[in-house]
Amino acid sequence: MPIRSEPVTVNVGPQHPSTHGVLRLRVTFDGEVILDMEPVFGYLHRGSEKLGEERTYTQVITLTDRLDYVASMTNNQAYVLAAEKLAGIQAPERGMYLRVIAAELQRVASHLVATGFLLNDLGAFATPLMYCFRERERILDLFEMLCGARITLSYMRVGGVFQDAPEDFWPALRKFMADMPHYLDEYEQLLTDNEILVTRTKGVSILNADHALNASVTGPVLRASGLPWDLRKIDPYEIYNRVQFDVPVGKAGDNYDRFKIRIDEMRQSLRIIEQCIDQIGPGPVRAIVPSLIRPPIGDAYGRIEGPKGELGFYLVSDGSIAPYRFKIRSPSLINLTVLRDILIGWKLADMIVTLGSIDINMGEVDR
Amino acid sequence: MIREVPGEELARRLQVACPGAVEAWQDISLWVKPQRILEVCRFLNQMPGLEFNLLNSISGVDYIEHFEVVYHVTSTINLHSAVIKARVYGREEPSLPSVVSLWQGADFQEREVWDLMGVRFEGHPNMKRILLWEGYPGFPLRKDYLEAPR
Amino acid sequence: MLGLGIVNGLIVTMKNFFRKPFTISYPEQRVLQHPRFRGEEFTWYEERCTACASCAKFCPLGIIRIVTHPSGETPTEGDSYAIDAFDIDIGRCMFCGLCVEACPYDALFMGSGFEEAKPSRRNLVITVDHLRAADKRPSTWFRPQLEAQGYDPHKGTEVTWRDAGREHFLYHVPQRPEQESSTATEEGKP
Amino acid sequence: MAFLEGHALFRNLYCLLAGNLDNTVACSGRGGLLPVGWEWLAFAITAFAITMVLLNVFLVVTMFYTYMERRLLGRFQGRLGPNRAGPFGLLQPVADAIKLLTKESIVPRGTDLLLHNLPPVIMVATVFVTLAILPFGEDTFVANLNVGVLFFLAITSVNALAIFMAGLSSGNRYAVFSGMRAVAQLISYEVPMVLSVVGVILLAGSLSLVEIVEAQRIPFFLLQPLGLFIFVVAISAEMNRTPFDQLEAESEIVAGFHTEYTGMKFGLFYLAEYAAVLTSAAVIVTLFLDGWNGPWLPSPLWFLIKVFFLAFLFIWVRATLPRLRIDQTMAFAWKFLLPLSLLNIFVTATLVLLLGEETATGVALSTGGLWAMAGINSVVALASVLLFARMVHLRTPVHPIPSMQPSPSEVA
Repeated sequence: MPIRSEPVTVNVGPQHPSTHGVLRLRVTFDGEVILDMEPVFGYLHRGSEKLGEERTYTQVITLTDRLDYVASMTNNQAYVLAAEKLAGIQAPERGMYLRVIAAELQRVASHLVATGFLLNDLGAFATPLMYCFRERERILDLFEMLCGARITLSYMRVGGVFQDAPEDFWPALRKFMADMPHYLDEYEQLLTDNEILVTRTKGVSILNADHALNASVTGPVLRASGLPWDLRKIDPYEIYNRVQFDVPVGKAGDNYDRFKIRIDEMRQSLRIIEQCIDQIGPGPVRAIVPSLIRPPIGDAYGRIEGPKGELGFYLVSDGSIAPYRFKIRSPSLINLTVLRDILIGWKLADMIVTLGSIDINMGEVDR
Repeated sequence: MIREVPGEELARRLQVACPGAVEAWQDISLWVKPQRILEVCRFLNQMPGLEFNLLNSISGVDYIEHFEVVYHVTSTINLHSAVIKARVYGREEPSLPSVVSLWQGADFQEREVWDLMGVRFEGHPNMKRILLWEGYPGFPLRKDYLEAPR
Repeated sequence: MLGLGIVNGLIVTMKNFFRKPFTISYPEQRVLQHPRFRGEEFTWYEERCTACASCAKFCPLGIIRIVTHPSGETPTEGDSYAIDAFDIDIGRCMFCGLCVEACPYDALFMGSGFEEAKPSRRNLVITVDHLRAADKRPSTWFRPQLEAQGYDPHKGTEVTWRDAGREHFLYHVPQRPEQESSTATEEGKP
Repeated sequence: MAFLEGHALFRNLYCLLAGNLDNTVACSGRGGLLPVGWEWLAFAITAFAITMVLLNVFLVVTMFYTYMERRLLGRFQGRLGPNRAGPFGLLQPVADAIKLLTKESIVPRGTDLLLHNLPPVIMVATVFVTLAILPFGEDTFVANLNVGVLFFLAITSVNALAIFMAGLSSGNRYAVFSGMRAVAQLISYEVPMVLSVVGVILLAGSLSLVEIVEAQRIPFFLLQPLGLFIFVVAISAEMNRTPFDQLEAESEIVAGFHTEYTGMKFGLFYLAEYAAVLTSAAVIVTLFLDGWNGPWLPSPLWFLIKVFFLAFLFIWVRATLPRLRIDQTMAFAWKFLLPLSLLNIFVTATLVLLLGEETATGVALSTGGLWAMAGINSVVALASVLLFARMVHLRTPVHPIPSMQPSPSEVA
């Protein structure tokens, strides 16, 4: 006589150690195997899009800081590019270089957080997380030199960055650039060949490229599936066409590839920063922009390759000082579209790891 | 470099495939009739030479007299992008066909537009609110939504 | 699958075991912030302030409240408005610094401290008296004239309104390298 | 020092009280403090005193160990670890204990109180009972049980029951997950654990822990490298240490079976968890690392040093490794450890037969024979582990999705 079993529904989250915030997953288990899953959002919804409609174009920058709060710099960059596209403003060259340096530093920081928390989800008792945070702290120190804050940066302005980097920023950045490759080697020594990690992640939750593209998945998750779709390369904004870098791609699109691709991207980001340091010249960092920008009536969709995927801002202007519509295309939310499809049939432990490998940020998911 | 396909070019091609679907075009934007959005999108998605296989974003904008649903689509094969817009009239039950059957990525985005803007997508398999809870009064991103109900 | 990866990992953790910890024991040891650090405790120079309320307008949250009355008989001759209230509710402040950026007379500076815990939310409102009495240790954020002096609020002394200097108007406009010499601190003094 | 050195704790105290008139215990002294006929009182007092001393010393050592683990984990992670309470944070365990004792004990609604309250007690009791048979030093033990190894194995397997009870009685689905995992994992790992000890028993010719230590002319970790490996892995699974901490996998099932336990009930789980590390390390020391033997230093000190060395290794591993998935954990036990432990028994038994010499009491090995065996066993251990690591794949294919509907036969 077969054992009679009943599926059981568990609410994983919104208070759970590894849902990366307040995500709630309504999961139906058969034993430990996932039969069905539905993400439930909204626990961190702050109405950023509505708030943005009541703020001037400069004030909105402070809102973008709080979307993906581990990657404020890239949020700023995406918004500022969209606003510049809308208003027809061209940032000066040095400003663009500074933006790229800051954004790439932020990408490294964001990927460090992603890697650390992925390993935490895998059950490594916070050790890789602490190592990753150690390096992230140094990046935050650099941000503090640049703009006086560590998390909510508000560094960029429409038409450049608000202020040039201080004198002591450059030696500190060079020192960081000299140290970081060794730390990356150390992570690789600690993690990439670890049998337990490989066993846990290889071949788990496979996402193929066609499916990923169809579900609008972008960023490292899409590239891990084997499609070299990187807006920095394909649609170079700012000065990305002047720097050399590779787009790392994965093969299988499993959790291991999604983990590995972030480490490879960190190396590429360091390469970009190095070239930027060599190329950056003197000059102004901010175009002459009135403090209250009134873009012409129209709309613009600005997008960048954020650490988590294509981060876009769709701005509609009615000619006033505030955007008429301030829409955020958040990669974290849209990447979660495939979560159900790649999880069904896997186990509870895989669910946590897959969620970690997609690397979401609830501030951006719920906005 | 991703080329932004002018609306005029798309309109010319759509004239043949889906006659009467195009309302207007300007620069890179193309306005189509909301009821025929699925047909237009299927054409854009599957027509060789266009092949818009990546749906970047779906946005809803409230222009008070009508809602505008904006589709940003990109082709990773031909490296071009387009902006498709659909004007939906009526404030009570504005609706237009869903494109989830073409792009799975429309799933959460359409739900978000419904949740915050109140534009319903017909044919969506799971048309529930996404960020707010079921039964939340009003649609916050509409321009006539001024204050959260207590 | 030979266990070598695990051994490698063990070596890495052992290497880190003998490294200096990167955390610090906070109250005894302190991280020194960069002079640009956007801290709490706004530094405000009443002598500079004209009560134009630019800061209040630029604040994204609208948490600066300014109440004024005409002070002297001859406001046209440079006499500023007198300030009745200048409240900054730092309980809601997010320290974006847009008020500092907006100030046309360099009267408002970000502070440099960060230990402003108060027993009640009501005490978190910085009033005009508090601003007058507070230490004048401004952050150099968005104040290139202070940076040019090499001022560090964590080491240096307090700065009076005369020493704080004025940011040159041309600082942010494209001709900055040519204008660099003219942004010297002496010139900035009113 | 003479109290601990060279005399059994129990005997010494008993002789002090009762004298040598009783034949059950051989005493060197003459008269005792108590009159003749009161030996039962002497026995009771002695037993009570010994138990109290042992428990309290052990508790203090465990408290120190919790401090040490947190501090060392901090250092492994580039942190400082607890350093606020007392000098160097040494009073942190005391502070934790006070905090846990003063917390409210919350019981989930609708639980069976007995089932809910019993597991912490069982967990702690099983760990403390193990102390009875451990030889802490030369001639320093509470009881020289002639089936000591069996006793230890039997007692540790009670844990599974306690954890299952805790998981089911909590009424929390994470706890149920943990309870089911506990049953699967703890019972699975018991098998290789028992089998890996067989090699030691073959060599020592006894089940008594004291006699096993005395039989170690060469430390058994040289003679039984494979057995040691299996035993360490299996026992770390038994006490839920990484990489086998499935039962309280924090990132997956929150806190596992003790999700719903608060206050001192949680404190008892916590205590049992850390005490289990120490007793397990002590058993490993006794079985494989030559027990209390060592040059220069007094024997209990040697024992303590070895135990803490092993504890350090456990902490090191915990600081480094991620966790396996539950099915991989099970596969590791059945596919990897079980064949290896059977191989170990086979090789050891063969070698004992081939190299051993007939004596009056049975088969024994000469020192030369032991060294030969150590060499052969090391080679066998290395080769077999590498071979198995090549052959065994823990990765499992994607699970087929079972249908949500019960089959018609079940409905009927």
